[in-house]
Amino acid sequence: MLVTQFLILGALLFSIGIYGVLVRRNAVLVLLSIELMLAAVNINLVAFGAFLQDTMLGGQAFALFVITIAAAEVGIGLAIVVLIFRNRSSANVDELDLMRW
Amino acid sequence: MFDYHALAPELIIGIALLATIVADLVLPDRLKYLVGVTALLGLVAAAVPLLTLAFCGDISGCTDTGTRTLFGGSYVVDDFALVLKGLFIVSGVLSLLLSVGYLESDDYYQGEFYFLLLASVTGALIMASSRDLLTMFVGLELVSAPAFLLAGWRKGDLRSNEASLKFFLTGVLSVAVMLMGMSLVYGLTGQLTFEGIASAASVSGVGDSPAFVLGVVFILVGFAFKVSAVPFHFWAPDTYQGAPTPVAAYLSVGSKAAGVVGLLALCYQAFSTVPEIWGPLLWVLAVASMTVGNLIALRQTNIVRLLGYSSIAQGGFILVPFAMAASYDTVGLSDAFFASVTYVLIYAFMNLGAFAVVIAVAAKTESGEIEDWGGLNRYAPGLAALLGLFFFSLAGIPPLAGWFAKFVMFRAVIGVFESPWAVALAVIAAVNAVIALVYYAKVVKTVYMDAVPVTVPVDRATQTPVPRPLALAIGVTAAMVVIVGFFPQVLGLFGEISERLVAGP
Amino acid sequence: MSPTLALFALQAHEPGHLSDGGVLAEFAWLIPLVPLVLMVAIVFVGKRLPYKGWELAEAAMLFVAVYGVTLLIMNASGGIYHEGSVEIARIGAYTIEWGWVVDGLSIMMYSVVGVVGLAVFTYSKGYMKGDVRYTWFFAAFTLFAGAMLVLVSAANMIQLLVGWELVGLASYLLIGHYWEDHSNNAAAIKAFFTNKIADVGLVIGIIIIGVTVGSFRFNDVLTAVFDGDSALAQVAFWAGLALFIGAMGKSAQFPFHVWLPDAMAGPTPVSSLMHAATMVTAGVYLLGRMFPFYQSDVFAADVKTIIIVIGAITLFAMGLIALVQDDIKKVLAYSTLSQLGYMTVAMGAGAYTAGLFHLFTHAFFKGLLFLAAGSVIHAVHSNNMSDMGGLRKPMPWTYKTFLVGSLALAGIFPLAGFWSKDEILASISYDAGHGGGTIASVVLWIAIAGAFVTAFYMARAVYLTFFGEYKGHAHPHESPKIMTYPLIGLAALSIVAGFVNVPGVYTGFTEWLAARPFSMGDHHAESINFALAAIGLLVALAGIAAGTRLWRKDAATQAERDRFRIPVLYPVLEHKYYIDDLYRVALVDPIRGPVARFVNWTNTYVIDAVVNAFGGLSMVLAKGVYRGVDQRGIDLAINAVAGATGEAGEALRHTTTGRVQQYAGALFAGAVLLVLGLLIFT
Amino acid sequence: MEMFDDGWGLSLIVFLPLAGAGLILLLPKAQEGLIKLVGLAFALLSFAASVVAILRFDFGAAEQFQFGTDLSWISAIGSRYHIGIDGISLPLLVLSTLMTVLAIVYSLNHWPEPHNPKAFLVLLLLLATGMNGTFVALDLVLFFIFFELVLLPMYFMIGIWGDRAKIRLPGFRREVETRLYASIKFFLFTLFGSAFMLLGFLALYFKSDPHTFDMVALAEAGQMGLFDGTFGAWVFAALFIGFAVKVPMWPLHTWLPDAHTAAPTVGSVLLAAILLKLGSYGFIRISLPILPQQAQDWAPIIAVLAVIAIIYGALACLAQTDLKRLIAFSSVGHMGFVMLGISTLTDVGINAAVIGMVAHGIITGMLFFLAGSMQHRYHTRDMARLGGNMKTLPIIGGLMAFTAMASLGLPGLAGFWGEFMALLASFNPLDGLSLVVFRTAMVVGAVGTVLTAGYMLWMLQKVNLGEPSEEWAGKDLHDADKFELAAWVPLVLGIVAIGVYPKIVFGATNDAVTELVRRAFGG
Amino acid sequence: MDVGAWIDWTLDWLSNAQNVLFIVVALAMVAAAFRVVTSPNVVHAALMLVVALGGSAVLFLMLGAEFVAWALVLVYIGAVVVLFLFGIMITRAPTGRDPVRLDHKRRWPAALVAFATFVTLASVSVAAFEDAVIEGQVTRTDELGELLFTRYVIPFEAVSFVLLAALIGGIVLARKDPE
Repeated sequence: MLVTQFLILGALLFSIGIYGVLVRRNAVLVLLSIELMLAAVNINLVAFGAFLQDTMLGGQAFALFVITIAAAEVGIGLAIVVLIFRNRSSANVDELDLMRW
Repeated sequence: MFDYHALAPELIIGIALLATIVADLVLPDRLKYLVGVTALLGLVAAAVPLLTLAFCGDISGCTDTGTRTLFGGSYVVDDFALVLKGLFIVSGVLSLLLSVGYLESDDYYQGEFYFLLLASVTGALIMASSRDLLTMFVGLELVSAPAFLLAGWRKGDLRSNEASLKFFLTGVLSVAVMLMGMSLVYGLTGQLTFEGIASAASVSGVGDSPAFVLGVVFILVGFAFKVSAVPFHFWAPDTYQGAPTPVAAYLSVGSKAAGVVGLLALCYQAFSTVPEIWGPLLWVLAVASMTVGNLIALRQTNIVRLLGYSSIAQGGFILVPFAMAASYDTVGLSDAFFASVTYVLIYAFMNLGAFAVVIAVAAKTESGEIEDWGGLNRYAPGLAALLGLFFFSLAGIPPLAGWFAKFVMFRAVIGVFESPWAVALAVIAAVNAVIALVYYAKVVKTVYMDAVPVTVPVDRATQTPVPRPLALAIGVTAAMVVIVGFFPQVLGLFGEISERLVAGP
Repeated sequence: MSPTLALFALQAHEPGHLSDGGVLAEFAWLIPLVPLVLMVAIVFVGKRLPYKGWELAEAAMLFVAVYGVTLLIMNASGGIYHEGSVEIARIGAYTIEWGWVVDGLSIMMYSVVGVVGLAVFTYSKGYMKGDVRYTWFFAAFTLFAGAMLVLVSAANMIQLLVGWELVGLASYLLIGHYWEDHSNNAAAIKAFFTNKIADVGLVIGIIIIGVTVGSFRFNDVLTAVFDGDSALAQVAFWAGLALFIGAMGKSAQFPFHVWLPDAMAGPTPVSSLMHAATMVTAGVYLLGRMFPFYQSDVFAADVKTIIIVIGAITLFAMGLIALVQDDIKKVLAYSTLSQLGYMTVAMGAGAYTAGLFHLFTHAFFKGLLFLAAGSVIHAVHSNNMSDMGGLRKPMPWTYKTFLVGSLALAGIFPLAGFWSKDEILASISYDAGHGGGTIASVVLWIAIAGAFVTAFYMARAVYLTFFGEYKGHAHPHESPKIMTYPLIGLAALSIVAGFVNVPGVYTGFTEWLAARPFSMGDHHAESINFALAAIGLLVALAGIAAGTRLWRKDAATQAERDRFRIPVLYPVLEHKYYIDDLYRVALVDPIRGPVARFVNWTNTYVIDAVVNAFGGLSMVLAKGVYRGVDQRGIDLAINAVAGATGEAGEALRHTTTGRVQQYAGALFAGAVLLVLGLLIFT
Repeated sequence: MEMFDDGWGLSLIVFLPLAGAGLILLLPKAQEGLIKLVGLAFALLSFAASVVAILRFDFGAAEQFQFGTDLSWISAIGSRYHIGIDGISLPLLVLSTLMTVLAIVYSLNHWPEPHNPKAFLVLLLLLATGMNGTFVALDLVLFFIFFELVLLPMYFMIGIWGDRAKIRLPGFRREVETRLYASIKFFLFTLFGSAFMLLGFLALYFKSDPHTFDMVALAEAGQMGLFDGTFGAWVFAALFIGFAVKVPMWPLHTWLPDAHTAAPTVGSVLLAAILLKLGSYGFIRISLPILPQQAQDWAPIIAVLAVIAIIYGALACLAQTDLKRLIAFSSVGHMGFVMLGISTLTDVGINAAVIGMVAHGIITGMLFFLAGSMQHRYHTRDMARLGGNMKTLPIIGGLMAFTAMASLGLPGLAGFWGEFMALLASFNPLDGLSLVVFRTAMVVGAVGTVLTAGYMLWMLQKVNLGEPSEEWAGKDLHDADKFELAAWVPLVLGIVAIGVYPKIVFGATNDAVTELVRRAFGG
Repeated sequence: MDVGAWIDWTLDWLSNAQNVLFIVVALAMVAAAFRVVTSPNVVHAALMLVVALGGSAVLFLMLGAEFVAWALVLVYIGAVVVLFLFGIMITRAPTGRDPVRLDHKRRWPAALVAFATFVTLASVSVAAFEDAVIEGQVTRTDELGELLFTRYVIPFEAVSFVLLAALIGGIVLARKDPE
């Protein structure tokens, strides 16, 4: 197995995530896309960890933390989304432009 | 067996965190303010070990002087860390003082608020000491995550919700980008600790490989977001405006400072061997931030939003000393480092002061629109004067502390006056300093030289008292602004600290 | 002694042969100081004094007169030369001093200013009675005299400049004495401003000379002249010219003369003092002070040509204008211009003594004429001769004294004017033979013609004022004694003053003036040039005769008596047939007619126009600069920059669209672009 | 007294006003009498100290810095509290302390609206500290601080107590109150300049070895030729902007007329009397000694700009209808003479500049006092309405005439020496400078004196002379009161004294200037 | 390299069983990811995310990161996705096909940014590790656990705070206030 193949896969997922973040209107879907990006990062990390034979297991540890944090983010994100939905009965991020300029 | 002395501040605050939750649960409503007191005490208590660590040499029975390295160099408690931890604790305390009156003015969830604030401060403390990518990342998250929530604390207010979501999304995305960068850097160097990265990067084929460049840039983008540098600044004005003002104050100081700490540690340690990568990068960011921030601030009508843009511009000034790193010698580097640290410290005090006054005034005028503040000095001369004090200090007018920040910043740049890029940067910064004056002065002008608008309930305003904690915060910051302005030497001790750190690994 | 000076046998002879004047000379600094101090006193305490400050002014002039005359007498018995100075500053290599010089030249001026001043001040007590600003008038008047004395006593050029400008200031104050009327202010400003323009010349001249010589003291400068200082020689022409321009301003030489007629706006005593002793003589005095500088060929000798020409033009043209004036003071004013022309011509002709001698005599009779005219005006409440006539009966003393003055001015033997004018003519003719060349000889004839004109218009003035019927409205009466006594005194002086310098008989005046550490190297005739004297006298008489023929008609009813009043002309007038025709056809009509009018016209519409145009132009320019450049140009640019900055902010702030996803897009795009940028540029 | 010589004296002169300001801040606003008393007292103390300085000053060694001290201040950036005065700074320092006292005396019964003496005095004293400090500072950073310290008080003075009339800005459609426009304009211009000045200072610091902000050390280094070449050119340019804005030199002058017109009387007085001098003093004290080579390269440019300013200022004056604005533009012209003197780089020229600064300070300060008092009575500055002032207010009118005469450079009064000597100096400037440029400058400058006379006389005619317009008939316009006279008499005496006996100033400056020129230009 | 060499190289690469597995999983993941960002149905999108993450879990196993793989499965499929589904229900996000409201009109700028990012990332990665090979090895979980509590204890504690903060804060924000 080559490192590159994982990296390319990671890059692909990352970019797809970016696309999702940019085009999706529904906040929940935006969150989903973000998860994709984080997943891509994890693939990179683990692949590198394996490639480097890191005795400190830096890659894996890092990936674990990313997973945990990601979970926390989802919790926070959804909480905010719910709050907003309650206040304006819509979870579309592009309608949030009370403040600009 | 850990070095508990070195970890004491973090531990104490950790305990304080839990204490606040418990207190919040047990205390009846009328005693809720004790929660704030608990949090305050926790922060103050955390400052004690800082002192014992800093002046260990002078204390009997304290043996472990000097730098303390933990966990294989991934966590370090040195003077630099101590100074900035001190800064974070102080800004935490001040933000807390700002919050108290604000929270009691309406039924917010006080206990949780303090808890989150403390959590965020803890994250900052960790960042100050962390010397590897992983710890830095987690610390950053611990700073941000509570802040996301605090921004939305005014639940009923659509703007607050909006602020929260915008802050959250951009924040998470920037972290994702940063992580991607970290993964690449890790992959290329095989190291997470800064020392390791630095030495590995000096090997040719690694430090100069495009992948490494991309890694560095992506990481720095993550922090550039925290210091709200253009073009990663968009969240800042919206969030400041929408979030509860004390939170905005904390964001513009505490979490921005955290971002700067990250940048400092990364640039001057992890990437100390490749300044030619981040130097130009930050040159661009600094110029863009100063210029865009100032120009947009010119046209703001809402005071908090104006402060938002101003803090973007100030962030630009903070980044300026990094920009010429590639051409510095060791002395120059330490000067630059010193400049950034000094700027952050002074900025913290004057910006918090400004926000404090803004909160107090907004409570009187019941408006955040600048034009509604006309003739403030008629019915609140003291606040008007302090407003002038802080705003002109932000503008860098001697003899207020701001001048010294600007001065060391210019000093760091001119240090390499041979380079046209340095001169250009200096000139741009100078012009920006002048432009900035326009909008700072505009506010002061309104407050002192305009008539009182009819909409403002003057008589009511005169009665509204300034909450004691707020007054205390204002007093402290004002004192600092004046003292530092006349005797900047009080910040001088960071000089040798920076030398040591730059000479470091 | 350098060979370059061989041509003019200038001798820098030791001051040794001159006595140092003793204590009086040492304290000569009191002469300018006393009037100035008393002037301050008048300003502050004058109003509380019994005579409202007049007595202080009078005291000042008395002091100066006595001091000056005493010095004059001492000087007459063996020359005096003394120079003292106090350092008031050192600037780099230069020393600035306050100095006083006591030598023939300055002593002569001291006494003239003192004596004429005394007369005028005394007279003013009566003339100014009941004036709105009586005390202030005497303060300014004293300042006027004091400033002139500062100028005269100056031992260095800077002090001279000080006095020079102070005189200008005082004239401004006095001419504009009745400042409620803006036309008077205009006149005052015109005087000050015209002088100020000329002073640019003076200042530049002083700077050039001072810097080249390294000192501002007249003695050092003249010493440099006698040592043939080559550096000074190089700049001499321009320096000399510049100084002369300054002199033209004060001495009202063509074309700077325009301010003087307007200066009549001031009270008559002011005109009297100004024309006789103080202001207008300053220019001639300066030329005298710097005389050797203009004499030596290697220095500013070339300027002399310019001087003599300017003098000649002024002399003749201004005299003609006097013919067509109705305002009696204007007549006198133009006559002063013409007489100043004589002095200037003399200086240009290298006649140091002659020029200053005329200044000396002229001071008395011109002072007298103005005071007398003032007495008339005082009586008839009008300046215009068309409102006068037949006044010799009600105002006998005024009439007599005025007549004396007129004759003296016309140069009738043996009055003062005769001697001084004759000496000028003599020296011009000498100059014509010695380097002056054709120009000098032409000027000689102009001067003679000028003598005719002088007599002509004075005769006219006398007839129109004192003969014929009274055409005015007020009831004329003789002026009070306080006014007539000064007239008499000056009249006496106008008669005798000429005898102090009669070539071949008694030339005291020449020696007085010679009492300087340097010989002036001017030529003195051993005896009177009878031919010239005769011509001069005849021309003058002709002028009077012509005047009589023409203006006696205005006094037709008294035709008989007129014939007897002018016995000298009687036989001539008998042969009216051809003489009248001759006059009318050959001289008068043309002179009264087109020529005079033309000159007058040019004066009003060309030279004045130029001056006014200068003023107007600068105003236009001013508006242009201010509105155009300052407000629309620079300020607009500044504000434009400000505006543009604001607009940039306005444009930029719209990048913050409020759409979080666009923020995110910026985030990613920014990150990627930064990477690419770095990869490409490094 | 030993202490006095060891830096305490100067520190007192500089910081007594500051202490006064602090004390006043503590007093309750109601206690107006007390507040005024304290303010006056501290200003007087500071003045007294400066008088002591005169008495103890060793004029024999005027070229040396006296009463100096050199203490550690901000070692982190290598800046020290280094102060001292020589013959050049002494007259300016005394002028500054004196004007402060007079300004306060005058204010005692002329409080511009809004009243609030407390704030006004605090600002005034703060301003005094800044002005005094600038003249004693021998460390670039210290100089910079004091130089900037004057901005805030003046900004507030103009902005709060300034003229509320509306003006339409060139290039803008909307109208704005004069005071608002003028105050920010003043602030921005000066800050812009000093920002670049600071860059210049820093460049000098880093070029010098060992790094230092000390003016004396830098001057020595500069005279060694350390700062020659393009580096020096850039630095000089930076400093030039900083100082030229303050002077102000054409075409950076446009803030001046607005600021003067808008400022309250005392503000205009101090602005004209002292603040403008900070710029020209900076040239003499910093630019010339430290960058002699560049000074010689730049001298012709400065001379040309100076001459333009002279003519330009005069012409602009002739176009004014507003009395204060006219006086303001006259400052442009007069400072032009000062800069002309400096540009010659000769001892004569710089002496001329210093005495010109002092004279302009006294005279123009006086003019603004008078203009202010007239506005105080007539409530207008429109010269078209002010005719016949001599009749309505004889004393003020008389003083106005007197001061105008002094201002147009009448010999025997203070204004003369600066102009005359500047022209003299520009007739033979430092060897190597273009004679053509400078002699032309001399002639044009001389013509400028004529124009100066022109507009001053014109101003007098419009304001003082003629019959007063009937609109003042009924009003009782009381003539100068005792406070005004108390503030003015010293100035009048000064005008005469310096005019008659210029050694009062030259005696102090000459040796210092000669030494400075000798060191910098070997001249 | 010319086409022939390219084909040879590919075949050679595919001859490795792990690589075959990888390509399969990778393709599945990419496809799923595409659906996540394009599916007009929110619930489908969420489920597709499960697929994608599951794929990455498989890759982790291939790379010998057992613990991480299972942690991923537990945390995500066990918790996060459920959370998402709750979120979707609460916010009543449209479950039917309704592309208009789910996506922006302007997709192309987004696509451009995404593509640019991909190209940059991929190219620099390839340039950095041309054909560096991974010798996959199985890590023993106890090592990882020990490291977590020694070397990485600080971040570990910090993360606990993050979670706590998220928990408390989330509750405060999301709960309905008693009016």
